[in-house]
Amino acid sequence: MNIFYFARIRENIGISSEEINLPSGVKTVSDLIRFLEDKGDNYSAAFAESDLIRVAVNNDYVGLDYKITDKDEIAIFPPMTGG
Amino acid sequence: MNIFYFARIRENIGISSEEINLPSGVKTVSDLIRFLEDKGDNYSAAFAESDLIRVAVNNDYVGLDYKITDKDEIAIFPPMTGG
Amino acid sequence: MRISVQAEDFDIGEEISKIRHGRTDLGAIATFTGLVRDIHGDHVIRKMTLEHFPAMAEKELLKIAEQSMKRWPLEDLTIIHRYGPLYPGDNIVLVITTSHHREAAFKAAQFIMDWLKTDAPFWKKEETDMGEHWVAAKEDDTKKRDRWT
Amino acid sequence: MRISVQAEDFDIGEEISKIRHGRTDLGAIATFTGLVRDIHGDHVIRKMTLEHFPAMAEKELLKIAEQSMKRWPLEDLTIIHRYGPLYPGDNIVLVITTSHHREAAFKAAQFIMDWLKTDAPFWKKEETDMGEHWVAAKEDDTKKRDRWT
Repeated sequence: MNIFYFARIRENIGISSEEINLPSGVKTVSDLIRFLEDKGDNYSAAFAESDLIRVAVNNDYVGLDYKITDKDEIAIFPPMTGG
Repeated sequence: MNIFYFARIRENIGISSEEINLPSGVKTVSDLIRFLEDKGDNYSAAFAESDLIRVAVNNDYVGLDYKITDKDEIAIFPPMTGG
Repeated sequence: MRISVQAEDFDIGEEISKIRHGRTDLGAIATFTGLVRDIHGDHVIRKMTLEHFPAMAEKELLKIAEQSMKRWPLEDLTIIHRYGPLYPGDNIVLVITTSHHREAAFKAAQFIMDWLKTDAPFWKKEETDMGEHWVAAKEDDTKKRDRWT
Repeated sequence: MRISVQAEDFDIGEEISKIRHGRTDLGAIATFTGLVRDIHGDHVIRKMTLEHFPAMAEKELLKIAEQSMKRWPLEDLTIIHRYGPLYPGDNIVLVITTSHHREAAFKAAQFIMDWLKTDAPFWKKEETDMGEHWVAAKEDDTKKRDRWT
């Protein structure tokens, strides 16, 4: 599964994308974030405040309880500040 | 006293301005309009619907009960359609 | 502040350039342009003549401008209103408002337009395929203006 | 409809000319331009970098555009959003709405701006006299968006 990071979250983690194998216990977006948090301090810093995380799956915004599969493309980023 | 007419009212009356001597009984804007109405059919047609008359005295919008003097400059016109 | 009552056309891009010229503190610019339409209700419009009251027109635009500056934190504004003979597609009126914040710029431009419709001493005469007539004031426009009071 | 996500600057006057080109049926054109300000709160801004999510940005602008076309009787609209390094006074975003009626043009432009603030996948980073930081999303912007729902 490909994961893309943007803005503050990209900077916290230190990379803009990575490929991971989805562990069998990870069913939803929030499972995935909990899994990523264990990968290191850079990840846990990036995801420290759940209010400040937004997620898109296959280029559509989704909620934290959205169900994901190994074929999905995930993007994780802070709240948007466009306009 | 100078009176200026605009738009539909100017066309109904047939002139864009005139000078009159203010008769002694004419104290307010509505007195003046009643006085003008008697000058002819063109005037009474111009002032037939009181809803469709607006007045300015010395370049300020005023109501029909506004008190006028012989020194005032009067403008009479239909509701504005600017913008 | 730039207020103009004029027969000549205006260039919207140029007017925006003028108002933002050399400034780096503006966050928001809202504009509104009113144009002559080729259709009004059932009528095909060939020409629109705007009559105005010269002694009052600029003064009333200035009054509306000053009121909007009092109500919202605007940095600057432009109001240009044309008069004379106009044709479908022509510019009639331009309002530009600038502010640090988008809300103020939007609201003030809308406020100014609502007041121009009912309080600026201009009158529109349309020449249509069915003859010519003075455009009637809309009660709805008075209501729109009165929401602000 | 013209939707563009681009690094290059845009010319507001030219964009207005494009949208009204050859048309005589438009009564109202509203525009909004968002600019980089030199001051934000207590900070002096030297530079603003706009990061965006390329795969989603244009798609989301199109979604917002289509929603506004459904809600109001618009004739046409333009949304241009820039990304990359920008400096005080630079254009960030342009919205143009055209309609037969002023109310629709104003409301739709405001609606689009409110949605862009919270739903377009762009992120602003400011370089200030006190260092650099990501601009925080405002709760107030979410409220402004939610008035429309």
